[in-house]
Amino acid sequence: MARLSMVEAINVTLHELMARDERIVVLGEDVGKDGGVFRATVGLLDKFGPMRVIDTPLAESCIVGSAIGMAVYGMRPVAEIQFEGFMFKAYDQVYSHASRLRRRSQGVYGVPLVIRAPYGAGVRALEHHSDAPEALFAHVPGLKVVIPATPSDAKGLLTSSIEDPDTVIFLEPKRLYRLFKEEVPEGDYRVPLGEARVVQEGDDATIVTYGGMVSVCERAAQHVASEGVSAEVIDLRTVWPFDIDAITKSVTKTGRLIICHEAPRSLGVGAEIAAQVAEKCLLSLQAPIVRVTGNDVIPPLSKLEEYNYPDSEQVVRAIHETVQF
Amino acid sequence: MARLSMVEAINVTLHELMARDERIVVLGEDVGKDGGVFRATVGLLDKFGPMRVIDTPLAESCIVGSAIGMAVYGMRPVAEIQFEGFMFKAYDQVYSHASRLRRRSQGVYGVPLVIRAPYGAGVRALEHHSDAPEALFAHVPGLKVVIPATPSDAKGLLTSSIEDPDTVIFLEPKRLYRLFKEEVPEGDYRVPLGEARVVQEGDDATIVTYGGMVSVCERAAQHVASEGVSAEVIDLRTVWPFDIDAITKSVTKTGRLIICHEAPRSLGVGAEIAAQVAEKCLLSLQAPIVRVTGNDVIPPLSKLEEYNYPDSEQVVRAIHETVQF
Amino acid sequence: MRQMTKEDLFQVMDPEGQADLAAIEGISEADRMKMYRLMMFTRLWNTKALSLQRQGRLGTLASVRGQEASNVGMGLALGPDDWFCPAFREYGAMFTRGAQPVKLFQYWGGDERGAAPPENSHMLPVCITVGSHLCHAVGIAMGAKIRGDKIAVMSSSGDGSTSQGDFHESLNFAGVYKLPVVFVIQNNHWAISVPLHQQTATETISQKAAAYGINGERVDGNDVFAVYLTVKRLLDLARSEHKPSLIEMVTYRMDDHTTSDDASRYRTEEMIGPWRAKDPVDRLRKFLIANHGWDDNKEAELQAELTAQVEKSVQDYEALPLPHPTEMFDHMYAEMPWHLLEQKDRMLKRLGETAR
Amino acid sequence: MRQMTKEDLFQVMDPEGQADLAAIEGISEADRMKMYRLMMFTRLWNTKALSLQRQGRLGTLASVRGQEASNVGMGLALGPDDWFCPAFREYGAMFTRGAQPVKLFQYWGGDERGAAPPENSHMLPVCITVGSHLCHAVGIAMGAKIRGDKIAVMSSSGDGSTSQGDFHESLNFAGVYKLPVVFVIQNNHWAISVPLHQQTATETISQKAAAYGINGERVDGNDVFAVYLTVKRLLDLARSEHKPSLIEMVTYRMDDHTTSDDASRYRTEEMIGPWRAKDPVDRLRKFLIANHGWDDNKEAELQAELTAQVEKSVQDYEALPLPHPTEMFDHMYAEMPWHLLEQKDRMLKRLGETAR
Ligand SMILES: Cc1ncc(C[n+]2csc(CCOP(=O)(O)OP(=O)(O)O)c2C)c(N)n1
Ligand SMILES: Cc1ncc(C[n+]2csc(CCOP(=O)(O)OP(=O)(O)O)c2C)c(N)n1
Ligand SMILES: [Mg+2]
Ligand SMILES: [Mg+2]
Repeated sequence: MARLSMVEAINVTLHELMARDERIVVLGEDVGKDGGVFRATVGLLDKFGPMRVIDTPLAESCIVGSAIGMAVYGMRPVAEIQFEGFMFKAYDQVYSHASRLRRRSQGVYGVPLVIRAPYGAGVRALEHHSDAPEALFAHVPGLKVVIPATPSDAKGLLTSSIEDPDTVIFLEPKRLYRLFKEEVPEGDYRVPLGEARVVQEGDDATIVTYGGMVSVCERAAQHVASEGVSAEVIDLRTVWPFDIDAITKSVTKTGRLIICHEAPRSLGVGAEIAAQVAEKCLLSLQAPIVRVTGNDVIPPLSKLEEYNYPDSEQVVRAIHETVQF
Repeated sequence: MARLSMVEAINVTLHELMARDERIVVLGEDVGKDGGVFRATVGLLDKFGPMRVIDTPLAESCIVGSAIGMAVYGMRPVAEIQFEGFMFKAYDQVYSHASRLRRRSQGVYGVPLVIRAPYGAGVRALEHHSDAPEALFAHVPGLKVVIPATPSDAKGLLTSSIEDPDTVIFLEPKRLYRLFKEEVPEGDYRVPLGEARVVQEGDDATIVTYGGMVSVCERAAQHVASEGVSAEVIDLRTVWPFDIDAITKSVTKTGRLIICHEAPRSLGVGAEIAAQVAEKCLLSLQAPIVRVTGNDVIPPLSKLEEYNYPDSEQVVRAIHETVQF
Repeated sequence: MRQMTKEDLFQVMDPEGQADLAAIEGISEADRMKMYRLMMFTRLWNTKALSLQRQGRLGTLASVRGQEASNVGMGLALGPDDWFCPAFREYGAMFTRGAQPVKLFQYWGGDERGAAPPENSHMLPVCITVGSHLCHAVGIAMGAKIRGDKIAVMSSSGDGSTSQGDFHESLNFAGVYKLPVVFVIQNNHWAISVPLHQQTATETISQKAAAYGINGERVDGNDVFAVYLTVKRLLDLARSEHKPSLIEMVTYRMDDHTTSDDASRYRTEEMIGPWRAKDPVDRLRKFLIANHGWDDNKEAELQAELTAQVEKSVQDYEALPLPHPTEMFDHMYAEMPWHLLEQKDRMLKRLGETAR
Repeated sequence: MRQMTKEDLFQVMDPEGQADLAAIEGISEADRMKMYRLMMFTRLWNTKALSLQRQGRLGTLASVRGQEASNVGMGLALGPDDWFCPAFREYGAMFTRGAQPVKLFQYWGGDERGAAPPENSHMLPVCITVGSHLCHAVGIAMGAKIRGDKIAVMSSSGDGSTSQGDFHESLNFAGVYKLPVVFVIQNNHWAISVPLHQQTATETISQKAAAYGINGERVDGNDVFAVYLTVKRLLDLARSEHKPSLIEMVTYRMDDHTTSDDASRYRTEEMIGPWRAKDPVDRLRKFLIANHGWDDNKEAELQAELTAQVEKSVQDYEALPLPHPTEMFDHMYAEMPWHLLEQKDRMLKRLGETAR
């Protein structure tokens, strides 16, 4: 095993998968010669050549649209959108085609496509470079949305996403790209889609989170542990369709639910989690469901960036609130 | 007062508003000579000429993008997207600009833009002609989303939307376009944005709904009334930001909540309503929150269309479920 | 490079059916008959479909009348391994790729199961969001080039589609990567009520190729031979030299946009008139009469045979069992996730059925 | 119509500063000095900004070095009532419209309040999503035409933007409606690591105008006179005859794409070399020396004056109070709705403050 950062893990995974599956093709702006603005695709062009590592013109709709065509043709395209904020130029291709061609063709064609994009705030970036739009994909019937929180998960989830027969929106929290390294399994390694990870077990409250907020929630859980409060932290990993059993099992046990994501609060993934719990285990609930989330604003530039997304203190406060309710 | 269908009410409203406000411009595919595929803009070209009633090339992104420019320039553009399923070609313009230019310019420019689109299922239409994508706009910070349920509301809400200083996504349920007529107030008539309408008062359960589902829920409420169950029906009218007070007030009174929309269930507007209630009035809840919604599928073509969206029977069943819980 | 003008129009057979025989030498008599047969079948199927729609037995649908030559000509020009990406008004081309008439009725009748492309047809299903499938054609061509497969890809879309961003991005990709792709534009002069000159300020559509460094050609779309020869030549060029093309088929939409439309609101009989004389089916018939001994008897026989085929497909269509309501959950994913299983289950309960 | 080739390049002043004096007759000495002053100011501000960024005192930012002539020339060509829609690398043009250096520091330093366009500048804020603001330019031009206002609108964007669907849709609208709009393309030969020939298969960008029935021109973007004269002429044409244009400014991005980029990964010194000799600021200086008695003393004086201005703006920038965290809720809507009030309130609680 090697100690890798998340972006290194992604790079290694692409190298390994492309070496063993000829159908895999990487395309996007600056993914070739430049190796990607975050270096996620570095070295691929040299290794696999310009037929499989494709620098594209500046046109997101056709990056995704042509990847759909390749997928239909039997390739396994991995399209990179340079920043999540530019995915909307390709939104029609995702909404109208990637998610629909399997059904529209009655299963004759599938769209085994992965759309990777750096995701979220935390790197003091420009406008459109700090968004968290996962809900806008999760709401679209036919899509899957994955957001890893660790380098190992990045490898295991990316592998499963590329092998998945359907379109996966794979969002990579920028703030985690280089935040820490960990031992990442070498060679074949899969984390199945749809399975959450219990980051930390606990009995008094459930915290459901994902992506860049996992470590924030972990820290909060550690903090309250010192006060004798035992919080269970669940990392969804697959944001949609999420692991409903993991959620309901935990909430049934703890009776309290805190949801944490950096995306805008209203109609976010947290809303669906809350709705599911309010439907499936209302009677277990001993306190109102609390969401700790980003605000319904344009993610602020660097000067205010940190004020918009949740920090451990807020999560701690939310735990207190529900536990003391 | 004249008896008008919803599409007639919209047409009359556009006529009246354009006559009294020179800044209003209508643009879109086939809105001029043809009068719109649903006849919503019929007569406008003859009355106001091609400078204010603009048949556009087949290019949704530039329809919305140019409308943004006009709005910045001081006009009051009303852009029509021919069907809701084609709004995604313009999604980037909505997400990245219409919703953001006010803040990006620090209030120097606003985008007083209305994007009208026929919305939802129920007219036995083709693919992309029966979608219900309101959640994909409601989740975007900076937007407002309005869906009328009656001809009078269509007039009052469209007037308020056009006069609103910010961008409003105005979705018109196709199934209601010609379903019924009613007396519509003549001349100046406004329904304020953000205010729900209590369609029917009741004490035993709250049904929150909007658009084409309002009459479905009304019928259900009438049905259970005969069984001695009194259901309160709330029509949101402004789907986002919705009238939170109307919802919490009613749920606090009834203790039971049913949410009904035709849009896909997961991460829909219903999820946010449920989350708000689970946060703000959990203790009032005497039963799990029930959502009666469309499925997370591509809206089926005519042969199965009616099976996808909620009908009164399902709503009745949901009322029974919650009341008997 | 000179810019195309309206005067550039490749034609080998005039409206009277008089053809440049040398030019069409490579098209065998059998192929000419096949063209006629398919064009006639398309017209008869289309006529029937319109009448079923009026009777409420089919849903909204776009008539292809007037565009049979550009449809059939381009379809027949494709090789068996080539790919085809249609828009929504391409029944004629779809028939050349083995589309089943009954399936088309099924689809336009409101049952998705009819959309399944035939096995090995290398054909995408209908695309309704105008212009967006051009990107898919580009992607298929990229796949073919990457794999070294000697195939070409053809898309078809309308004059209206040339205004879409996806048209532009697709042609640009094709130029940059030198892809084996041919973009056929059915210039039928209308996008619903919008006439061509309000769609673009250019004189021709083919001249737009100049913006992408690709080949642009302009063809009489009502001359099936000109269509076939041009498309075949450019598909060959795509296949063998990876040279992409944009082909403008100059034709006309003879009917309303769809059955939901009333074209009299925006176009006059005078506008259509000149095009009646250019009818593609009549034109080919005149040619066959003059050159291949076609006559009224043969015509009657063919029409009877094809009409019977169409009628049979109507019967088959109407005998199809309705889809089960839970069919809407099929093929949403390769494997159905929990939330759809839950929703399917709820649907079954609503129907009073138990899990299937 | 003949198609543009690489040989078409409008230039009135060569890299040695030798100019066609007749051609620039209409540009007064004062205007020439103004150009130099603004170009020099842009260069100094830009250099300072890059160094502040390296010191962590500014965020990511895109250098405009090498493009000062195309920036200042086009900016000065605008009339006071004309509108300007910039991308993100247009500091020079923005200065001509009254942009405050301190505000630009503030914005690129991570404080949105710096993005507010100056009063009556008729300038949109920076647009980062490549190509999308061309639609806004179109809309402003539509508004002006509808109202009968005699103004023109100019957008500026990079060679990379020409691949975007919005570029296409915008130019098509401009052609169809005959709008008073000029689309300026800063062809600096790179879109991050992607060189022009991988962006498009056309020889020039200006030839793309042919796809829209509009006017296309190709200008030496490092020749401020050529830039100014062409843009002015075409803005006049837009204003007076509603004729839209696409102008390709042939220039070069001398620095990394942004401060986050390392161009050595994809381009060599040999590629940049030839462009050093074409430097737009040096070129104009040589011209002024030869024609207007410019000398080292005057140069030193000007540099000292402008450097002091830049330094002052740095001081002002760094003295600016930090935005209050709740500033992020401002201007989301004209009137703050309940959910934002609630979130703002939560933020205040988090900060230990009470409602403001
Ligand atoms: C993106 C999109 N916008 C709008 C529509 C509605 N619509 C259906 S067909 C059509 C006109 C298409 O014109 P053209 O491309 O010329 O094809 P034709 O109908 O003439 O075959 C329109 C506007 C659509 N299907 N897709
Ligand atoms: C829609 C979109 N996609 C991607 C990006 C990321 N990005 C920023 S600048 C740039 C290259 C722009 O090239 P060009 O248009 O030539 O302008 P230049 O940077 O050369 O001034 C890219 C890809 C973006 N800002 N917007
Ligand atoms: Mg057409
Ligand atoms: Mg560039």
